[in-house]
Amino acid sequence: MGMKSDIELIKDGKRLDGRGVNDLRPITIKAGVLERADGSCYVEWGGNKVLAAVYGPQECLPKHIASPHRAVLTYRYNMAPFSVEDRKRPGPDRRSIEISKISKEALERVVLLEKFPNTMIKVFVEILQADAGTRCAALTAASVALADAGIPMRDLVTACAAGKIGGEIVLDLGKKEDNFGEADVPVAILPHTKEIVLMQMDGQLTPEEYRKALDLSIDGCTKVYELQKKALRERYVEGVD
Amino acid sequence: MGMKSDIELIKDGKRLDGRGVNDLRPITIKAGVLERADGSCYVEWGGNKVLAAVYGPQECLPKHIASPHRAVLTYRYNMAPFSVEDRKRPGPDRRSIEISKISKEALERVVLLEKFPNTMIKVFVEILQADAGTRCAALTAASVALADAGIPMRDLVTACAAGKIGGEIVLDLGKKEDNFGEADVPVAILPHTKEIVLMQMDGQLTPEEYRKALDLSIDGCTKVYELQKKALRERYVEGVD
Amino acid sequence: MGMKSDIELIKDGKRLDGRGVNDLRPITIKAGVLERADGSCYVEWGGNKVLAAVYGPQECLPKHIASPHRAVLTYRYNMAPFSVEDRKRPGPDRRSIEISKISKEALERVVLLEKFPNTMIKVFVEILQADAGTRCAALTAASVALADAGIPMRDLVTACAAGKIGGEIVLDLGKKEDNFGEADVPVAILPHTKEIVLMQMDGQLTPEEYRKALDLSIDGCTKVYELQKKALRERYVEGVD
Amino acid sequence: MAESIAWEIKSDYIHSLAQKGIRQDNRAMDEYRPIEVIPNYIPRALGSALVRLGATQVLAGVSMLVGQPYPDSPNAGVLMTGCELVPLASPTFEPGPPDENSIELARVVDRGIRESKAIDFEKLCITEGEEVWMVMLDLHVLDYDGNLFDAAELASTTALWNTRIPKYEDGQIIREEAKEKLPISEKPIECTFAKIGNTIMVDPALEEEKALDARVTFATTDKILCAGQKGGSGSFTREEIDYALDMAFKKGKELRKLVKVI
Amino acid sequence: MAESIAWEIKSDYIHSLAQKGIRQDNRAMDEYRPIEVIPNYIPRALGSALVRLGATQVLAGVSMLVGQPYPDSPNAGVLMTGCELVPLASPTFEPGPPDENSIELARVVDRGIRESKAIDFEKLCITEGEEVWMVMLDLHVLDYDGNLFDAAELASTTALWNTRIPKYEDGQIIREEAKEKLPISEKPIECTFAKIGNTIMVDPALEEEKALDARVTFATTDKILCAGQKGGSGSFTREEIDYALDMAFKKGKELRKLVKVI
Amino acid sequence: MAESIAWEIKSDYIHSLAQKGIRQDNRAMDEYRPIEVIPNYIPRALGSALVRLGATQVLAGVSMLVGQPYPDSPNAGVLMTGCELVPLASPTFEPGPPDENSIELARVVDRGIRESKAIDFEKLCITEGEEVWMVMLDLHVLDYDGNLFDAAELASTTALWNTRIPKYEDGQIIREEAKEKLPISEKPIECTFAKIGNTIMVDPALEEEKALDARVTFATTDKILCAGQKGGSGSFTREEIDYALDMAFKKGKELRKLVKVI
Repeated sequence: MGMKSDIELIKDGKRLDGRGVNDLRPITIKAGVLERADGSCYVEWGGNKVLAAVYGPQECLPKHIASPHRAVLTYRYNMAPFSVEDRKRPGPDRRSIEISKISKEALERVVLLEKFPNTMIKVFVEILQADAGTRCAALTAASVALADAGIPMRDLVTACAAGKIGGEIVLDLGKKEDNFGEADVPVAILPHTKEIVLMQMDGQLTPEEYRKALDLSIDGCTKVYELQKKALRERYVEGVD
Repeated sequence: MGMKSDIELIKDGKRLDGRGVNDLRPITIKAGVLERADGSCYVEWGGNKVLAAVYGPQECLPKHIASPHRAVLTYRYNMAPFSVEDRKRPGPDRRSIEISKISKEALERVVLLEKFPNTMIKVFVEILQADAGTRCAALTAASVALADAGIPMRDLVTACAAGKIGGEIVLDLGKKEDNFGEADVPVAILPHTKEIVLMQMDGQLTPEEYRKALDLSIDGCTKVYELQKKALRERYVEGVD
Repeated sequence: MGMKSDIELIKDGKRLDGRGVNDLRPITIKAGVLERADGSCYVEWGGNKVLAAVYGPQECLPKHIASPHRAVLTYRYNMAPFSVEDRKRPGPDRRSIEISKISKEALERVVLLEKFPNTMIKVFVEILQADAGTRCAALTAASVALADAGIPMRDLVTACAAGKIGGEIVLDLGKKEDNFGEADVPVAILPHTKEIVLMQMDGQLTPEEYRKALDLSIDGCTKVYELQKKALRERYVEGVD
Repeated sequence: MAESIAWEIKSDYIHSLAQKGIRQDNRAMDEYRPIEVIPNYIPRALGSALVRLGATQVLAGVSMLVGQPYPDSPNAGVLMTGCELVPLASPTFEPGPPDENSIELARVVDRGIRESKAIDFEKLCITEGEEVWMVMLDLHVLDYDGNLFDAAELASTTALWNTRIPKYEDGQIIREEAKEKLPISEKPIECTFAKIGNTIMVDPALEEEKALDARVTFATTDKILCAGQKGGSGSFTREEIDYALDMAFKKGKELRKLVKVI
Repeated sequence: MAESIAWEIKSDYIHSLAQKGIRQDNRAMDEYRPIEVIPNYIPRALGSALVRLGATQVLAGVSMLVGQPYPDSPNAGVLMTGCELVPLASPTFEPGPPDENSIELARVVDRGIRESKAIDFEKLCITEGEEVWMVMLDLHVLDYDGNLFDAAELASTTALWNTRIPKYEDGQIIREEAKEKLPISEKPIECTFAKIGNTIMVDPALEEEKALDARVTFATTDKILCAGQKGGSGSFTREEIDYALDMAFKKGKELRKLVKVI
Repeated sequence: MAESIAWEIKSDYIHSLAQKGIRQDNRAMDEYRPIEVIPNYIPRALGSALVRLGATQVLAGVSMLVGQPYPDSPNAGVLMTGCELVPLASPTFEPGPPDENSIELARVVDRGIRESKAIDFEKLCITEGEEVWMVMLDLHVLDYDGNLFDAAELASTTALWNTRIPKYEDGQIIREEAKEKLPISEKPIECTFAKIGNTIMVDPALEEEKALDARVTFATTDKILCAGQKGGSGSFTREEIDYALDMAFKKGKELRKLVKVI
């Protein structure tokens, strides 16, 4: 956020890539793309390429973290070294650990963990190519991978960000908009109840702008949800072929 | 020890901060200063600010280090990053690990570990501001925190250093005396029996000088012991209020 | 391999140290050189000085890696910091980990692991001075140390390398031959059956050259085997003295 | 961690109280515990502050190093925020490298300060592209009785407002001559809300944290929201977020008065 | 790891099939699974390729940094090969630092490329003794269904052949202007053979890998052998090695055709 | 570690012997085990020595690097002492980073050498404030049968006295031309005493170490005490310390004769 630049991020309601303020980038979602994982999903979202895999429910290791009341859910967000311009050193950094934590908490709201006491459900997301908005793309993919793995859920989790660039509130920031924009508000909701399960904000917004961004990101989620459903439908049809 | 300097550390029997050769720096000890710990103690000793906490006796984890004959005692000496001029990187360094080891061994002499087989007693000391003599201040605080936690002990452990500056044996070196002085002898004793439970020495001393420093540090310990008792008495009185 | 240099590594069939193409460097092997280990061996091989120790069969820790069918074998190849010109930082590097893995696999072929289910046999090798060919010297020493520990084996493992320097296939590369030569083929065999249990190759060889190098290294192993037997015989004689 | 029966019972109790609009310590839902702020608690550090929030104690300390700027902002100083949840402060804190909780804490505190644009980083440039001041902000939690976010942000803002920059001459940092103040203009404050059942309450104490369904934190300056973070396995409605946002500005104004500058 | 009964039964079955000259998927002993090579799979990376070998998927990506040369080759660029067996790809992969398997994989792939002299490292020198290009080759395994060596080498060779070098000006790497190709001349290919009982088969699938007695890999260019690696607890006869070597050259020629350059 | 019954029985036995003034190997209380010192055991290292003390074997090796001096002593070389208790040497040593025992050993050995002022660090300055020699002293324990402190100090002092400084030209270290001796003047020796019951004995063997109540080490040169370290869960009386101190000077003189310079 907030790096200085002479770039005019928005002009006559059009953004650098030609989108309007309420437009998402092109999104493709495909479920069931990996052999070994119990469930998987591939998401392309603008320049983001994200792969999610789910393993479990399975034996909880190490045992001392197991719960007799519910499954333990783990979430690992990881960036491939070549996913960003400056090579990312392998292994979790502080940003990845924070994203993993809040994404896990978002999923805990929907996965029926109490159905699988003493077990573990593991979600892994790999960012293969990073544009802006990887945490939303990752969580969106993870949620489809969980469904693909047949894990019972209250609802899907759907994520999308809104932000502020050039003084306007817009949907789904791209890379340059993220670097040079004024604020970013990634949000994840349950599409049916509109409950907010993930929310972060950084940058500078008045309370009114924040409310507008929140509303816009929830709208965005609703559109992304349709693509999630479509991917699962295609997977199901493919599955019975 | 032994850094070169033109500073005259002692002149007409007076040291840089006006102390005589046998004088301690000002010391304040307060027991029971933390909510969560089972026992705690805060010590200000010259420019040192030290906080000690005790947890236990409690379940010994990992289990394989437990003993069926006695409690396992752990000691963690840690410096806050801002406690020294050049920021200390977080996490234990080699010096901290050595200090922790010998301090633990000193306390093992007094804590009635055999009363609590299969358990663990954990001592944590944080150096919030470091002058010289932090290991002695830390061990002095730890011993009070153990008493505050109600852990049965043979005696308190009391620590104090003596050293050599400007050719003379003096009590309780300050920061500059430690940097530019000739020798340092930190010592911990049991006040009742005068048993020596911790002793280190570095620098250059003749055997006679070493003996003199040892005697002086034992004298210092006796004075510090009075302040430890006072802190525990105040804590007790406060406790029954 | 393959560093550039004006050094003529071979001239009139003689190598830098005067050896012919099929000659080993001087090798000394001594079994039973350590007090604490269950079995041990010291090997000098050219400028290599290598010490191997064996512990076990003993309780397998951590327990979850134990097998009810056979002993677990571990192998740790380690270089002392002063063993190479540029001080080696302590701890395993990637090269050491790879060497340890393939050496362990070589020994698994001969040790009668199935005789000791649920246990662990640990092999440690320290490179005290490194010339070229340390992995072969290490594995040769490890095999004698296992025999010295009385661990039942199908056969010894014997290792030796061949390589290409100055256009010719030669036995047992020395340091400069390794740095400036064209290829290196370390091999380990079971002397009785000539089975190949370790083989690596790097550099550039035609298929014919590779076959020649493989044959030559197997010949070398046969010579090294005689020295292994001699060391064990001497140890036995010494043992009954 | 094995779940403790005791915590579960306490959690049920706190939920049932919340349903009746009561907190275990009888605070109002929008009431903070008593707060004490001690600037310069570590006088030899370049900046520091201790905050006591109920029994929670957080110490923030500032060190200043000279380092290279980031390639993409060659004329700007750097802020790095670290956090150690030292095991002295709680039976649940383990020694070792920062875990997800201490990383989240450090990063949320850091964002509050950074995004408020409180620090004028360009004034921390020594030589463009080569040397800049690195503001090392270290959070040291001394006693953990809940709501570390708000205590840590308050301690950090206070520590930074009381930070002096050392003299820098011939490649040497001279800490004894640290007279210049850190260039700082805003006082970002974080306010954290717990959702327990359908009740939203500010400044959750330890037992409330253990019992909460969801948590939301907003960092504000007088008129601007500069950071937000939702946590916990539960969810918020749109209305609950609205309520917390407004309350964060209101309580922020109160807490901001506690940032004393000596 | 506790040995799984299921794997043991499957292993016995694969051994008994091998004795009859059959593989579980009815492949010939010298037959690879279907191979798909997608160059530039990560278009924003300087070089990349995805290889699908049966259900195995390996993604290789190339980053270029500027760094110091090694003291003993002051005018040569540097190749560094890393490998992450990310837990997404297999239930047996654990998060954490590289284990012996991922280290062996990275090192064998690296040797194949390095020793083939495919890359002209001297052309990667920027200023002798001071600055050289560092070719960072990262292997990211996405789906592990056996024979990572061959898939990873094929992905790496393809990624490197499609790698562009960024512009470097005034100490800045300008990735947007990456037009020059990496100087590369050979296409090293690795072929891996499993020995199961007395049968040698190429391209072991996962179940075959779990059942194998010994494994041997050869990296070849058209006429030259440039790396070899034996693995596994079993052994090879001299004749078996000979057979594998000849087959490695033969299959190598076939696989080399799949290295597409865009 | 589970306490072994065998060690407890042995410990009781050693205590009862000590009460009668006897040691298990019939040594006098002030008698060392046989000592062998082999200078230049690793001829290719710049300095090295192997010490055998009974069955204990410690190898010290010296490497020399060029590095930056500490800011507070810009014209002085640097000594760094590391220690690996490699698992080859004892069933109780674990692979992995140095534990508290190896750290204590390295630091006590280091203090003995450093505080004796044996090494003239100012002669190790190459360019003030920029480049100095770094003396890397590495202790490698090969066989652990008790009293590593004394064996390691003796090996270190001998290794350093036999250390040559490489030639340094145009930023290159030329190890082949290492003719100059390390500037060293004193021969610090450490003597370690075990207290078992009320008996003080020098040079504890392994079983005595396991049985000891307390341990004290003094590092001395001819007339000067330069380091001291008490260890163990027991305590010393003032008189016991006095006795050990005098004995450390006496035995130090004997051991010093073993420091051979080739």
